[in-house]
Amino acid sequence: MADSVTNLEELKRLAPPAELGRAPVVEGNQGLGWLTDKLSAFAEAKTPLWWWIVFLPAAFAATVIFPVCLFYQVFTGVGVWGNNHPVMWGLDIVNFIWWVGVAHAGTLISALLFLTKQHWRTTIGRMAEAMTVFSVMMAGLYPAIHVGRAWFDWFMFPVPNSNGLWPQFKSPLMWDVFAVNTYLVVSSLFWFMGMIPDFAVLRDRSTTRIRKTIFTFLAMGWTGSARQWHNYEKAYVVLCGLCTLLVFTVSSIVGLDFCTAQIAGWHATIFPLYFVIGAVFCGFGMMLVLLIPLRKLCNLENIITKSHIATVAKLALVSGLIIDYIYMMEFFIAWYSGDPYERWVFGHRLFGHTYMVMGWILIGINVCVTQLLWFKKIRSNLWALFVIGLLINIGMWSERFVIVVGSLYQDFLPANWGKYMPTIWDIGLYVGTLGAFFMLYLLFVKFLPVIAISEVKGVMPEADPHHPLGGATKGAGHE
Amino acid sequence: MIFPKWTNSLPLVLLIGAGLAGGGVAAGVTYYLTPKYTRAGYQPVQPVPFSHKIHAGQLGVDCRYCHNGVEKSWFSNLPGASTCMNCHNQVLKDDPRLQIIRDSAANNTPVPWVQVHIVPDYVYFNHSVHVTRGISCVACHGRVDQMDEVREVKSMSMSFCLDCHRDPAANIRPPSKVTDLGWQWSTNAAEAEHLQEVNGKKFVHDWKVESLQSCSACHR
Amino acid sequence: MSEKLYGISAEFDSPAAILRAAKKVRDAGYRRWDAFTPFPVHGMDQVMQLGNSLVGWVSLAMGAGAFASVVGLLWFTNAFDYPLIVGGKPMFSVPMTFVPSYIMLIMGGAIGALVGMLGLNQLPRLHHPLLDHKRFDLVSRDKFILVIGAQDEKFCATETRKLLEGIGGAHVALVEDHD
Amino acid sequence: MNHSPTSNSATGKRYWRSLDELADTPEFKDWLHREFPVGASEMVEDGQSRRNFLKIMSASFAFAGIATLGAGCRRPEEKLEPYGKQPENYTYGDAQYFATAMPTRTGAIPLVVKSYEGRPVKIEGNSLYPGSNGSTDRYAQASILDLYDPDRARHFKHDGKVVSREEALGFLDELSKKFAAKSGEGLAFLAESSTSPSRARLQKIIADKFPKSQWFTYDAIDSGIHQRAATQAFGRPVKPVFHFDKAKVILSLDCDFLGGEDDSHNHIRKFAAGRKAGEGMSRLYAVESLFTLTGASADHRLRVAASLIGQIAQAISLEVFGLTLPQAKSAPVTVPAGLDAKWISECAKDLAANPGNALVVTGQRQPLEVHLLALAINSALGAFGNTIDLMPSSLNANGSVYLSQPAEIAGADLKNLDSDSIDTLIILGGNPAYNLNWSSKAKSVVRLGYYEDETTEKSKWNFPATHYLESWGDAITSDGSMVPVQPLIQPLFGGLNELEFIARIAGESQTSAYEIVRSGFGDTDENWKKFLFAGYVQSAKAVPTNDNGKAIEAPFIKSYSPPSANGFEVIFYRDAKLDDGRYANNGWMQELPDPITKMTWDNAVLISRKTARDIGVANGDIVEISLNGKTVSGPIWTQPGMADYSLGLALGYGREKAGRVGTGVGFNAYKIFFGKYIETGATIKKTGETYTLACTQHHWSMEGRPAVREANLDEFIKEPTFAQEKFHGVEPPVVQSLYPNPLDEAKKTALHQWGMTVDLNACVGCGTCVVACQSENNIPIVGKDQVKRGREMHWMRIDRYYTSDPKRKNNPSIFDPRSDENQTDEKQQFAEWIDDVQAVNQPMLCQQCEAAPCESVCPVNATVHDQEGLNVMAYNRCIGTRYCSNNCPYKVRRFNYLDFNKRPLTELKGTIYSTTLTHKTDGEWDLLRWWKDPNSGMRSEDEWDLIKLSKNPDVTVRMRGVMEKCTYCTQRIEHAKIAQKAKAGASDHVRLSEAAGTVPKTACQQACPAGAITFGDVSDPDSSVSKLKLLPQNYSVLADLLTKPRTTYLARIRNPNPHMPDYHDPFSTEEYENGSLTKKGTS
Repeated sequence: MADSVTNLEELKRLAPPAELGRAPVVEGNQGLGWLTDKLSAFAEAKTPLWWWIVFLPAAFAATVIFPVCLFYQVFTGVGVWGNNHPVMWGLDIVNFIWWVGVAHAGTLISALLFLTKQHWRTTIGRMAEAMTVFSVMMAGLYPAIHVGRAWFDWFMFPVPNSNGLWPQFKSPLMWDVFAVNTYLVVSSLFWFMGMIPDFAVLRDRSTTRIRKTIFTFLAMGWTGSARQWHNYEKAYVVLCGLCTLLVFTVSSIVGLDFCTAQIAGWHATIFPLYFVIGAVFCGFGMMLVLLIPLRKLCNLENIITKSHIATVAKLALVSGLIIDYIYMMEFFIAWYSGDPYERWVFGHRLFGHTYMVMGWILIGINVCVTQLLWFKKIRSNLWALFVIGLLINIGMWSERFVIVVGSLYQDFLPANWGKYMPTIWDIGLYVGTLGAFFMLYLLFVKFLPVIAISEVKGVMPEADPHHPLGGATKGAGHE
Repeated sequence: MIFPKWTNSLPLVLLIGAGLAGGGVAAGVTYYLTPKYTRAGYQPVQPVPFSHKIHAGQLGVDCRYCHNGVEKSWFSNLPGASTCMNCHNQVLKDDPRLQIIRDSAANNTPVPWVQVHIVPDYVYFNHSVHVTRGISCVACHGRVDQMDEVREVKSMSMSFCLDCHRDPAANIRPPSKVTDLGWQWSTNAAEAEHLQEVNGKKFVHDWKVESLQSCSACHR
Repeated sequence: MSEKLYGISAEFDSPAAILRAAKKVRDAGYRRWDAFTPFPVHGMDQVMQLGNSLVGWVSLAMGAGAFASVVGLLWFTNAFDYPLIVGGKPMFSVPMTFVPSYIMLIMGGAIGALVGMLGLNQLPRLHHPLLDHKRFDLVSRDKFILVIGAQDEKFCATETRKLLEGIGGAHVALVEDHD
Repeated sequence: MNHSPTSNSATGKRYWRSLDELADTPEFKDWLHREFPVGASEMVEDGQSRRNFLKIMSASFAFAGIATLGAGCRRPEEKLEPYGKQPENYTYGDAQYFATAMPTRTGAIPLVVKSYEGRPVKIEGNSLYPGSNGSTDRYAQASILDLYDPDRARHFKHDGKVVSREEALGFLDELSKKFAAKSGEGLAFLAESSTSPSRARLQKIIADKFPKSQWFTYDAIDSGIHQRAATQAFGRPVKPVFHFDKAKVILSLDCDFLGGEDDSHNHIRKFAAGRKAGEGMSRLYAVESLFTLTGASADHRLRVAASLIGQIAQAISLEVFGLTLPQAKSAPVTVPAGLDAKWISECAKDLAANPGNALVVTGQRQPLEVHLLALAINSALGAFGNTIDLMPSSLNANGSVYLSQPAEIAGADLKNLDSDSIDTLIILGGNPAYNLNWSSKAKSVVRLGYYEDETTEKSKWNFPATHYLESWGDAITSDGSMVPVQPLIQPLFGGLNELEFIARIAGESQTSAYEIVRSGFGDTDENWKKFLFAGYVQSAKAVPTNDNGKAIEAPFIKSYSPPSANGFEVIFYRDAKLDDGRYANNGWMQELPDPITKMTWDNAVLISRKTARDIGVANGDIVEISLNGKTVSGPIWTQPGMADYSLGLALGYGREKAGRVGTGVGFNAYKIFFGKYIETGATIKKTGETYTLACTQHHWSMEGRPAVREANLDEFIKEPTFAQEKFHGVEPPVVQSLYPNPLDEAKKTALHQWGMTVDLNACVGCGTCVVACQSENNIPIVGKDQVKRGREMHWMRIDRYYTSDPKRKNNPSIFDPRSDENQTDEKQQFAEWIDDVQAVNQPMLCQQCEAAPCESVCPVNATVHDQEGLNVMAYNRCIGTRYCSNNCPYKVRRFNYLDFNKRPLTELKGTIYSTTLTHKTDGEWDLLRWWKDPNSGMRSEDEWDLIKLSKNPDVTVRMRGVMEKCTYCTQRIEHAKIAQKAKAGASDHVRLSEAAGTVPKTACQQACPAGAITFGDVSDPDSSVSKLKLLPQNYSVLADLLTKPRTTYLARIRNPNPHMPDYHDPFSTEEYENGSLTKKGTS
């Protein structure tokens, strides 16, 4: 009987010549067992120093700065922020959109690329989904606490009450409530479902009783039987489909908040698309920022290969180009419409003296820096990509600032015009959410399977029954 | 083995439990987090055991004899002790229970009645317009003429107000009968209901009674 | 504690191997058997004649349900129970309804998919006889195990064992079901 | 106005008595013992009143859930405490209205005051008063807040120690006896001018009883000069009354008759009446140095230093008289350098061409000689009897009104103030220690004052004075009829009435103010009651005594050298908000944006762009001004349209001891004020420090947008519909909405449809409406820091734009960075175009759009439309997403960023926001206080109680975190509807009709002196608002956004003289046409 081959030379011999297939998903593959060890290594290994170095400050921001800023605002009033009249929305909403944006790449990568059968996604999908879940949490927080009377948020849910009153569903904010909640629920259960088989892996590998108990519980009795896989795969496909829809829906709805409003600079049909792409672009930026260090620190270089990173960079470039096109269109339409208010607002985004800095940061990064990604040299230079990733996040943040504040501070009647300057409490809250995000993310990296173990295995040649490595006898095709 | 066999039934149990809990929370929110003015049954102890049952019910004193501002003001005033003394300087003139009233009338110290029916400050209810347009006291206060100690019988919640504002015809009656709490269109229940419907519609139409449901009707 | 026989397990080294074995087991006329693998083995569901999974339908049903109920909710709250004049817009209209109901369709569908998957797999099930099986841990690593259930009417400790050994199963062993 | 029958029978007096009765209760003694406000505590304690006290949204509902879970069903027990003796014919909860009057320096404003349970809540003008349109001025509207000012003087004090009322009154009696003995030797009085006949009589009595006593009169702001000039010119005590409504051509010589002058609300009323758009509207020439409201309303404005205006008057007089003027021969009359002689001659020609219809008015800050010259011109123009009436300034029966001592010639007398001969100085009101540089050598100073202020410290005895709403009195209006001042409430702090105070010193047997006024009035009780009920007596009205054509000897005015960088001119002017400083502790006034500068909580050194450039300063730079050896420092504010090298200093700021609101606001210009309002030869020095000023409007230019639409009269006559035709922003005709507006369905059954028009041609921008709105709607003040952050709460604001000749604007393309002078709020002060500007005013309040953008974005139905077309706002439903305000194109929604109503006064100026988490009040942790009483504020009890008293119970007091806005005074509408329905009973007469006078007035409409605001039922074709909306110049702002506003505007018509050198289209129109943005219409 043809015993399965496990030694490296044999693999090399049997592996399809490079020109026939893509670059291998995993470099230096040494078989399923080796793969399993490698992928679950970090979750089982002793916590390294660097983890603490990053975790502690993040945890501080999340558990001290964040609650302080939050409670001070809730018990004192929105007045502690920089918001004013006419700029009724400031950093609160800017950060909301920004976080929603960060979330998007995650879903896109794990869902859309799955449907398009991109094997390489299996290695980074899990990390991307985690990013999604945590940043949606942060995003969902803002609408809840930016209101004047946060304790009345429940007015926004259709709870039967003795007032006989209901929410007003014509308001895009109501749509937001639905959208953000849906996004949170769906993305987290998608994330969780993906992890079930891997929980089983960790369960079976676990040596201590406590780990075994926890992972047995989390794996929910997953045995990997053919029947389970059968339903599992189906469910997974469905979820991917729905998540892909989400990618395009959630940010569109956030976009509707603005384009259904009457303010010049908001009132544009392009916004839903604008926000979706902007979100994705921003998300890829964050992916670069997270992946590049982690692959090194978690010793996953040959799982998350440079080519994967490069591909993320390419996607960033594509979405970036679309964004640039949308910028062009916005300015063109503003000029072409002849609407004085539109013209004024867009003119002032770049020449407005008050916020032109933000405007030029936006152009400088989202338009200019993005172009660097055309070059293979850049795409293969991790340091460059890391920096670009950071820049993209800054650029997209300033874009949200320009959209929200830049459109509000000079609207229709000049007598209303004002300025906006965030206060320490605005910034504190933002720092707090950043801290919370990274704290959660690090906990995930430490204790949960950061790579979709079974998925990766599933796309290995050893997993293919018709591949020699899968144990297929010579010339054995389908019977 | 970490988890014994019985744990396999756990999920189901949890599911049911969660369902119940969720329902409970929803109910709780619905009741508590809404302005807590659904307080039917509230019956404070009054400084003077004044009985509407005796005065309004048995003696048939008209509500407006004491609450004389009700047709002019948004507020249905309480009578000054002087009003009580109009009769009680003859009747039960030295009943100890009326001591507070006599003192009040004598040296003008107010009687600390405890208010029973309260709406929040941001609600502007106006007695005069309801009473003069044929909405009886009984619609909101119940059969006060049968109560010894006044008790809140209706919820006084916003939806309670809305019920009537959405269908004034169901409660409207001839203005002459507003203080006649027991009054019916007919002794026969079925017929009374029919007449109420017919005449209610007629009044609403003839008197141009508006069914006000917008904020401005009650909130300013 | 009562000892009950759950089935007989045989271990294989590659997806192809277990696939071949599975065919033989099927041809031998067994019904209540299953293959446990670290990842979905391509072609296994055909071999086991599992047909199309119902998960899709569950998901669809819940999605559609959510969509309909949200449309209903919007109509009831904003157009029927307490209609108010808002911004000169109609009480109830497609543009206002579509977005929330559509997003809730996604929510419903997603929950349906997960619930469906768990339900059809009778998960969560924290106690499973195989979890005690000493070599079962390897399934989630790189081994492939095929188990023929004791409830199968063709099941017979000796025959079945023979069959499994015959088709190249290693470590053929009885699986017991402890409480 | 609806006088309740009760008030008819007994008028204020009965009510006043009934409060007396209440004051006999043991509680009263208790309060007195605690030295707690009598009237106030009566109402704070009386539960029944509290029911109608203030309608406050408290956070209790917020955490209802927690509270309930925490403490079971937690419900504070509300007490209902009826009067022991039911007051006769008084219905609890009904508003009562009383006629009274607010005394001013040279007259009085007849008022009707609304009160609830004996608590005055809103002041309106007395529309029954002949000629009045029921309007008031800013000060009258705001004066009610002074009544409830927690910083009022509360105690009788001797050497700073509190003494009992009895003791203090005893002292007065001794004083009287003491000086009676030596016939007033060493006794002196220092009073502000007053028109009260009763006071005049007491003054006489004093003079008779204490012949050796001295009586000084001092007003920091001297409005008596018109009277003195006329008296001098005509040789008998007369006082001019100007009829701007009858004048066709008006020349203002530095006279801000629409703003800074006394009695401005009457001037505005008459001026507006004469400016009705169309043939025969009057024309106004303004020659001035400051940019005033009058200048803003002028058709032609000449920007010139105030000290040169005399010369201009002279030049004009030459044109008017020809060369008949004696001094014309004696000395050559020159037009000041740099001025356009044609401007002056054409202006003069225009005057001369309208004999009998021309009117020349001179500012009270101008010296007497200019006034005399102006009177001469008026006389030559035949103004007397036509556009000016001369009123005898001595009165029937009640003794003459003493002329107020003119400040500049009062110097002689006022010197004696410091003489050692004075043993005891009695100060009646006023604040000499602050606004008169005075150091008394008097052995003891006895002071009757409303506040414990700068003067208090210098006085041995201090008596708390009563507010005019607390005291009996009388006064003579500017047009010479007698009005009563009657109290609506017991003196909150048991203060002393001025009349009673004087009477006691005079040793009168009858010291009750009521009796003094009553006996002074004489006549029958019947007429007395009529008098109190109507609020005036026609019979006692003075008749004008004009002798026209009387040749008045016109003085010759020597020519001054124009001010320059080495000798600045300083102009001290009456502040539009604080007057002479008396309103310094009035939060409404401090926060009211200055009508021109839009500045709050500060005064500044107003200066022209050119001057600022020459001395190298910018807005906010602190400069030191030296004049006659004294100096004062203040921040610079570049004022468009300001004369070069003139410095405008508002008096009344920089109070050192005003109270928690007013202390330390602005700088004290009195430091360099010596009684002359125009000084020359001042020098200025940069200190290098800077200071931030808080304005409510940061951007000056309208950027060529058609918010305010103007045309010249001739063009208007040619093209009446210009406002809609000429300007884009017309509602696109064929825009078919996809869905029908449900409001149209509701219209079929609704009783009314409310709407409003604002006549920009009548509005002069005085700001009275803003204060009225604040008073009516419980709008909180937020303090300077918050205004700086753009969080002022005014529901109604007046947008003031400066427009200028587009040719003077540098490159206006927005894509051109050089254009920033047109754009940024920091740079606009350097732009050359601001030198000669026109100003336009636009009252901006909720437009009640039929397709309201704010409503559709509210997630919780907190703001919706009612069936009568009101954009209503349910505060208690609002959660504060602020989306509505973002989406409001007019930005008329205001958000409670902090708990402004519960913030302690001490925090108004700070940037600290107390949070209930840490803040303590009265030594108790706020969270705890909140738990005990959800209504509790972060303010100490006595402060909080008074603030509560001042609130209007008809309007919810909003808490933090909710949006608020104008709803056309929905509370008034509902009141009227309910009253009508209650009256209708079982009938269908439920509709309010203007004909029947049942349609309510909004607060702003009622207060507006110009009658610019018209509110009413647009579904009633006969209503005045419907008619106005049919006028051709009617337009809606931002109509192209299809918001379908219910508030529309009547375009402004200017009436310039074609012969004038500076004749041209309104700048706003030119800007619009040349505006870089509006070449294309909006799509």
